[in-house]
Amino acid sequence: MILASIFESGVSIQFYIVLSTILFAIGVLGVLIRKNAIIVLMCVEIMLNAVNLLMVAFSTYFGNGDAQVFVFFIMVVAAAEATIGLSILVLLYRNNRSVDIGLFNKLKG
Amino acid sequence: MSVQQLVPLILLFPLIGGIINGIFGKKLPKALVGSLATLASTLSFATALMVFFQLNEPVKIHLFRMIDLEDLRLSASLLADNLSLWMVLIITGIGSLIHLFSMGYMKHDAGYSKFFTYLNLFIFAMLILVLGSNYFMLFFGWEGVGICSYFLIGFHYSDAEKGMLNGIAARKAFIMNRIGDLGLLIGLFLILSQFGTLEYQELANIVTVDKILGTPWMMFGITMCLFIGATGKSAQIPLFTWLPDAMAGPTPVSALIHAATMVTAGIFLVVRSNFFFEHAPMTQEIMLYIGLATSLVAAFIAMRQNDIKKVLAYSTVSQLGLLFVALGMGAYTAAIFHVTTHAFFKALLFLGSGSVIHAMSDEQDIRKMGGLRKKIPLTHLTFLIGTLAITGFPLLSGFFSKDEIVGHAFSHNVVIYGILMFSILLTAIYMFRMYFVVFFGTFRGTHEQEHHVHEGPASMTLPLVILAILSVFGGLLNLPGIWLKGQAHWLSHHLEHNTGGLNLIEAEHADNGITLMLMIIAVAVCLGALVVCYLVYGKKQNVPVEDAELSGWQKISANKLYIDEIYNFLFVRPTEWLSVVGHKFIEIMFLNGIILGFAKGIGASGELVKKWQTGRVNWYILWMVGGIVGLIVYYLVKI
Amino acid sequence: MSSLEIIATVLGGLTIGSALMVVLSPHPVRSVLYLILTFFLISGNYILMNAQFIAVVNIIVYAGAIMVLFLFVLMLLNLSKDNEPKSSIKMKIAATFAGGALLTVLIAALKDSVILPKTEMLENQQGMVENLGQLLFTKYVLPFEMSSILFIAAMVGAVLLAKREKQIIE
Amino acid sequence: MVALIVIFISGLLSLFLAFAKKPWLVLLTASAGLIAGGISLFTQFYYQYDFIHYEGLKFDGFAVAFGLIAILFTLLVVLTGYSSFKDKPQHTGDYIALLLFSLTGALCMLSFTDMFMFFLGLEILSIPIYVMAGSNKDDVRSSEASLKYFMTGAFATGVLLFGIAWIYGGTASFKLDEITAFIYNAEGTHSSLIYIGLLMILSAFLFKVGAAPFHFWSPDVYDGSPHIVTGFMAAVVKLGAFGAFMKIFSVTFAGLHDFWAPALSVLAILTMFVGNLSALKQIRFKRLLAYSSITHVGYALLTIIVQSPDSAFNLWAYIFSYGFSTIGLITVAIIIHDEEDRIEAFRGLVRRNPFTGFVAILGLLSLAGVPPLMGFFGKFLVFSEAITQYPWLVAIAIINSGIGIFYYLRMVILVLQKEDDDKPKTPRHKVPVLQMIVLAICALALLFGGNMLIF
Amino acid sequence: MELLIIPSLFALAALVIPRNFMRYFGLAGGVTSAVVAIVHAVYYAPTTKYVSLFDPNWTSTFGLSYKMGYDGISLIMVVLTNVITLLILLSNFNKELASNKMFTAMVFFMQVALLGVFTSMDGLLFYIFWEITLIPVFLIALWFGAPGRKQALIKFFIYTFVGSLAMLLALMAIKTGICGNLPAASFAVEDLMAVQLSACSACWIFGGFLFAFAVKIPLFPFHTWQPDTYTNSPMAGTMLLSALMLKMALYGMIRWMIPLAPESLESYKLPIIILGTIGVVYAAILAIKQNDIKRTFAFASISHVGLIAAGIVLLNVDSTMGVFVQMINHSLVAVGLFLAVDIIESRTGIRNMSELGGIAKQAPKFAFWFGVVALASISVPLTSGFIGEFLLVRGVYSYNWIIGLVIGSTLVYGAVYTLRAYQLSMYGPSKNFNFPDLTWNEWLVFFILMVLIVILGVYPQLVIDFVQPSVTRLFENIHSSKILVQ
Repeated sequence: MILASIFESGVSIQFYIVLSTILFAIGVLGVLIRKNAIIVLMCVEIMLNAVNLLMVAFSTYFGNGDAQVFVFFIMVVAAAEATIGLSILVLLYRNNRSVDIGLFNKLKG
Repeated sequence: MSVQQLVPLILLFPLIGGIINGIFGKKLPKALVGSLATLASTLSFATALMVFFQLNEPVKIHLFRMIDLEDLRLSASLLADNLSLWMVLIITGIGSLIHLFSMGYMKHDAGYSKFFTYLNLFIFAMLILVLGSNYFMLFFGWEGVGICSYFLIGFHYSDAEKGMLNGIAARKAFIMNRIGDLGLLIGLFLILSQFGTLEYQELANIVTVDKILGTPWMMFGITMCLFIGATGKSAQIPLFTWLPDAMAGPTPVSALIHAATMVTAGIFLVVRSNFFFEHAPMTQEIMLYIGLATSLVAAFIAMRQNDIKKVLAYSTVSQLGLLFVALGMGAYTAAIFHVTTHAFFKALLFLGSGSVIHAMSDEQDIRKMGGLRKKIPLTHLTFLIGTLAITGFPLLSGFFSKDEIVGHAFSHNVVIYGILMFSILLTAIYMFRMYFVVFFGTFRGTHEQEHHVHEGPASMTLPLVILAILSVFGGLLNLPGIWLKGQAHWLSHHLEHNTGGLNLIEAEHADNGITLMLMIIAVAVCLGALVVCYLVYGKKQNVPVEDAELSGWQKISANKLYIDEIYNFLFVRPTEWLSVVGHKFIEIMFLNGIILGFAKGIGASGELVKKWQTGRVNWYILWMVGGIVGLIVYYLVKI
Repeated sequence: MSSLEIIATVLGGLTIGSALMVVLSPHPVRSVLYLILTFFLISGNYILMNAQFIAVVNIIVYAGAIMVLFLFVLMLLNLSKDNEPKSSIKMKIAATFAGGALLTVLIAALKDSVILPKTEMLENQQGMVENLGQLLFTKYVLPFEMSSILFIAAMVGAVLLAKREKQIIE
Repeated sequence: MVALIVIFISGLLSLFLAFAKKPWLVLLTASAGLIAGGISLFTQFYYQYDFIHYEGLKFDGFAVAFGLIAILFTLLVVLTGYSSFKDKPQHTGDYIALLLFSLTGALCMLSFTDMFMFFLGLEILSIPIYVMAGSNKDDVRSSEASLKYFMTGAFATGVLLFGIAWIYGGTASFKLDEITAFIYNAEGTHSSLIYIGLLMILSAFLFKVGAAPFHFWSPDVYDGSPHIVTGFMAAVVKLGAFGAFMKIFSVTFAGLHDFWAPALSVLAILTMFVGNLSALKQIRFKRLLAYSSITHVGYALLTIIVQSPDSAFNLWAYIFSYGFSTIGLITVAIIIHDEEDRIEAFRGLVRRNPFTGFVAILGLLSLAGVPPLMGFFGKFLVFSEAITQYPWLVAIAIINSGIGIFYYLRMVILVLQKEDDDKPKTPRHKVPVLQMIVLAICALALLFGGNMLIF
Repeated sequence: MELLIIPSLFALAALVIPRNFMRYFGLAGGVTSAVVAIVHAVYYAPTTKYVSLFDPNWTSTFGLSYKMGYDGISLIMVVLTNVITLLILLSNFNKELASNKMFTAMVFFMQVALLGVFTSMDGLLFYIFWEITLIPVFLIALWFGAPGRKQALIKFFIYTFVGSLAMLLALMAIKTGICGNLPAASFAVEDLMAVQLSACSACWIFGGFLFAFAVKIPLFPFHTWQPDTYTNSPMAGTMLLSALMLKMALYGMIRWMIPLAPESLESYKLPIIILGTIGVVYAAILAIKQNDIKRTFAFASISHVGLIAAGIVLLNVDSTMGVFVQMINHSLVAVGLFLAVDIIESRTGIRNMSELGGIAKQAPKFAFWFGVVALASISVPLTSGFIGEFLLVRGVYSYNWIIGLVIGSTLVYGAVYTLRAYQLSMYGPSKNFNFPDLTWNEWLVFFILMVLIVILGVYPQLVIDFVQPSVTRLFENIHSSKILVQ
């Protein structure tokens, strides 16, 4: 409509591949490095968004809407996961007064 | 009844006697038990006599096939020929007398029935040994007598003081015999691999008629192995130390097994295998020298022994050595002759010593005896006859039989003859020494013993008398050629013929002149020893001193040349050491250690891996990332 | 370099920076805010790629619903303080190394990947609501229905977990 | 498809029936639903009405075979768990409903034909389990298990999606048959996108089945979760994950077998060793079971590594045998009802409750692979298929069987032993009828199922 | 099929029979199955090729053919198993144990498994039964064993289990044909034999079997589980282990290992014989200074079986006959010796030889029978032990005379330790413990043993005629079905 296609104008698909890879890596880094469970969840969301970005990029590139539907489902799942995740955190917080994942190491060995 | 039927009967009687006594002996009255056993043995003897007179040619009796395989056919069969029957007669004859003697001697023993069971079984085993028609049967009997001997040596196993020692003596006897048996067994394997059969007759045919021989080395190996077997059973160097220890058994046992019969099994084996030995001159030489050495060593040791039975035991070893000298020279009939006379007088001596011991209330130390001449005259007389016979007193049986061997030795090699004579001299000295110490002088035992000294019952004296008569006249069996020309060498001729196709190849007899000369020397030696001993022990009544006070050669003699100690040091201790060390280090530490080490290693790595599971979720994710990175690296490497 | 390229590059750079800030910002609330910013920037990217529907949904669902939920929980649990326990230095190094390694190997693997040729369809209308709606309710109606199971499960689960347990009835 | 709907609806019904405060009603509904689902699945298979093909789902023989045992295991888990659900009557419906929802996810995982249903199925399978793992709300361990499972699970989801995205980028399709065709057609000249996507998906699967080094969640989660959930995870979730794993790797990515098989072999070996070695010194039962399950994952991976027409059956047989052992053991653990879930609590079981002890021994020996129990045949099928292509891999697996016997045997001895005299005697455990039935079914299956497997 | 069904029924019935009748029930079961086996043996014509017990004539998709049956080789083992089981039950008759339902059931269970091992004509079936045997014997040892048994039993179980896994691997390898020309049609023995193996893979397969069997026999370096297990097991367990379980391995060598991979027999022959020889000498030497009488006999067992194992790999009919005679003899002797040990232990509470002694005086009957068994153990002529050792030593001797000489030393060493153990416990003055003489059932066991030992010792042809045709046929099959690579 406004833009025929971004890939017609010189931006290569590689750009988005790299971009989403970097985003994914940042998400992973966040998951690894943060100890606040909520932030960790947020970093997982970043990972999912990286995937979404990639999907959409491919979708546009291939001119195929399936991937965008997939992204839609990813969002659905992400919402469900976030709900569950947050309720687990609430549960944990109720017991522990903290959501520091470093504290949850009763189970080991 | 034909020979075919009679020969198995010879075997059957003692077996049945043994079985009946073994099962019901405890419940039967003692007299019945004893008589039954004696009867079994006597019946056997009678049957053997019947066979003896009927036998014209070797008879082989097939009983049943035992092992029937592709290249191994062994059957239980018997061979009755002059040689085996002669041995049977000795065994059952002497055996019957000893049975009779035991009825009196063992009267007060708790294991009366057991004793007779063993005796009968021994007779049975011994008969299998001599009657078997092949080496396999021989081996059966060979080991069977070993077992009976084992049980009889350790007969008084529950004795408070000596029970364990008796057991150890028995074990030693058995194990030493086993070593010999192993040699024999290997010999059997060699024969099998070379000739494919173990039947005497077939082997003899192959060797003497068909002249199919193995290589000299093979023949040497075969005969050497057989000889090793013989050294075990017949107590030759190096396997002789068990025999003196075996005196731990009751005296009749010593008489029967360790003097008259079992120990001559080795001689019998060599005589039976003469066709092999004839083709193995090297073995014969070895046999000769070993016999010579044994004879000398045993005689030397006997010089300073003070246990009445030990002296006799060493004398037996010495005489057996003599026999091997004879065999080494190929004088087979001479050897059998001496075996016969030796059986007479050695059985007599042992039974006599049994009578003495019986009279002395189980005292065996000659230093604690003395002056028994008057107290037990019959025993004294018979013992004297036995002593004279063994020392080669003129015209007694030992005189002739020894003389034949000596004669062969003289014609074989003068040096050997000299050494042999020296050994005979030693024999005469220690026998007379013992005789005088026991029967002359004053009584040195306790008062109680003195009170008890008495002659045994008739069942004990009768065998003594019979054996004494045999010892005196036994020489008649094989008189040298200078007397009674027609009847001379009866036994030799008897044995040379009709021995299952394996006629004995006998060395030449010395001519009469030399025989006479040798006889004179022998008589001189015997009488000289008699006189010296009489002077030292009879007249002056010297009593042997305690072992501790001895010195020089006497000490060595009293300590049996330290051979037991040497064996202990060389074989027993290292084995025990190996056993202990092997268990501790190889078994527990090494082999078990490896297994446990494995288990421990796995356990430890388990602990290690467990540490990986830190319980921290971001570490888990880190490892997952690591896994992903690893996989992608794998991709980068692979593509 | 066309203007679109410049826009795309700038947007991409901003996205990365914002995402990095989410990770690196010590304050949880600030992380959330940066995340919302990230979502907006990503939506910008979607628009650039002519995926308007996704862009809008992204803002509504993510930035609108999910992030508010996050923020809400954050506030509810009173975690807004700058009291997040710090990771151990070992963990930080390991994490950085791991993240860096992941990025490196991914880039190494993907840098010269062969991409299928793009379609010649110039009028790219894929991202339009209409088209996606078509797809969603025809081709992908089964997954669409299945997601209801997912939501029911999530709903039940959330209630089950987060509900404060009453004293046991009778 | 009918089965899926029936099960979902029975889940919904039990959710609502829970308001009636009559737990048995819930149980009845759920069981009826499961049985009806199973029957419909089977009839569909039996009458072959066309293997009804829906957009995204396809109930072929594979799906039906795996689906049936998934339903069976769920039924057993529900039956065995009923007594503990009853303790919290207000939640009985929730628990059972969640299990049933999860089962629908598993069925999706077994029958998907495109990535949409795969992904959704995976999430439907997982999300109820995240919740169920934490369902014991008073227990910190349970919550912790839930958190760990959720965290790692969410991460793995991200990885999986990333992988799917790459695959999409490489093949421009979400449909499995199209992807398969693409890979076969363009043999040898694949873009790295496909490889990376494959590896990402592989990682996600390895996570889901619990293979090293993606296994770390599983001991903790098994350990912390309530027994029922552990049983369900071990039997049904693993089954779903393996089913999907096999569908994707043995069919879709079969063309790239040479690429991923070596990597997977190495990881399988690692998995076996890690599972076995860690299990050696455990003192808690479910943890032990978790490590043992990791090891078994290692063995089961062989079926995926080996490409043969029998692989699917072997995998099925393996999971079949494994599931019965696990459910049997979990039931025993529930009966013992030790607060801390110590292995020590098994001591002398066979003297207190002979039958329960007997089933425990059967389960343990079956896991160890002692003939003639079913576990042996499962293993035997797997190994003897694998030996034709990867003898060394089988050799290592066999070594691991040897190591494994250490801890199974330790437990068997514990079950058989007398209790310590100085400690107070544990009273005889009460065994509810339902659990007795489950135990009996497991015992029968373990004893005689093996012959059936190799029929 | 009644061979297997009858003991199975007894095993199941034992679980429900009341305690009071248990011992009579056990005895009845033992007698019944022994009689059944003997009837089978009587009706078996040695020249019969093969008697099928169970053959559905159908192979499962997986290759399990379910074939069961026997020829002379198997049948002799079956008879042995049933007779020994009867003796075990009989010797436990006067013990508290005999009225324990689990004990009785487990003994029958073990019997079934053993019969299965001996009559399986299918490799997989063989393996399955082989492994099943572990369970009852393990349970018997665990429940009724000595206090410190746990470690030893774990070692035993794991060791033998791991060993068997190697066999499983080998079986799978042959069946799937990865190392042969073709996969076998089934696990049936003739199908497996038909697979032509390459030299290298034959080597591996042989090795796999060998490891399993070597652990079970046990051959020299793999024996460390054995003394501990024997000493910690109850009498019945020890008897089952030594008299029967060990025979499975020897049987397995004859029936499975050599026929399936004869190609590599040549390369394994010498190592096995050497290991056997080392075992003979090593165990004998270790036995000499053991203080625990049971442990002494455990080592004695290792020593004896080393010779048997060496005899098996010689692969000629003569020594194989020796193997059979000696296997039977070893079973009989093991039952006798361990019964004697148990009589001593249960009456005095002591196994330490230095504390024992003087029993012969108190219990002359026992002393006599123990003596008989000890003599058979040291292979005195007229006992089966002699025939066995004669044939075996001869076989080894004709293979290599040096090894024959060394292995023959077992005659000497055997005498040393057996007589030592016998004398230390029996001889000497009575110690201060009360030692009642044999009960009737113990007496009966010894009596039966002696009868069998003497019959075999005097007329071994009984066994030889029974087994030889089958062995000859087996060897012919080996030679005809395989191209022996020298």
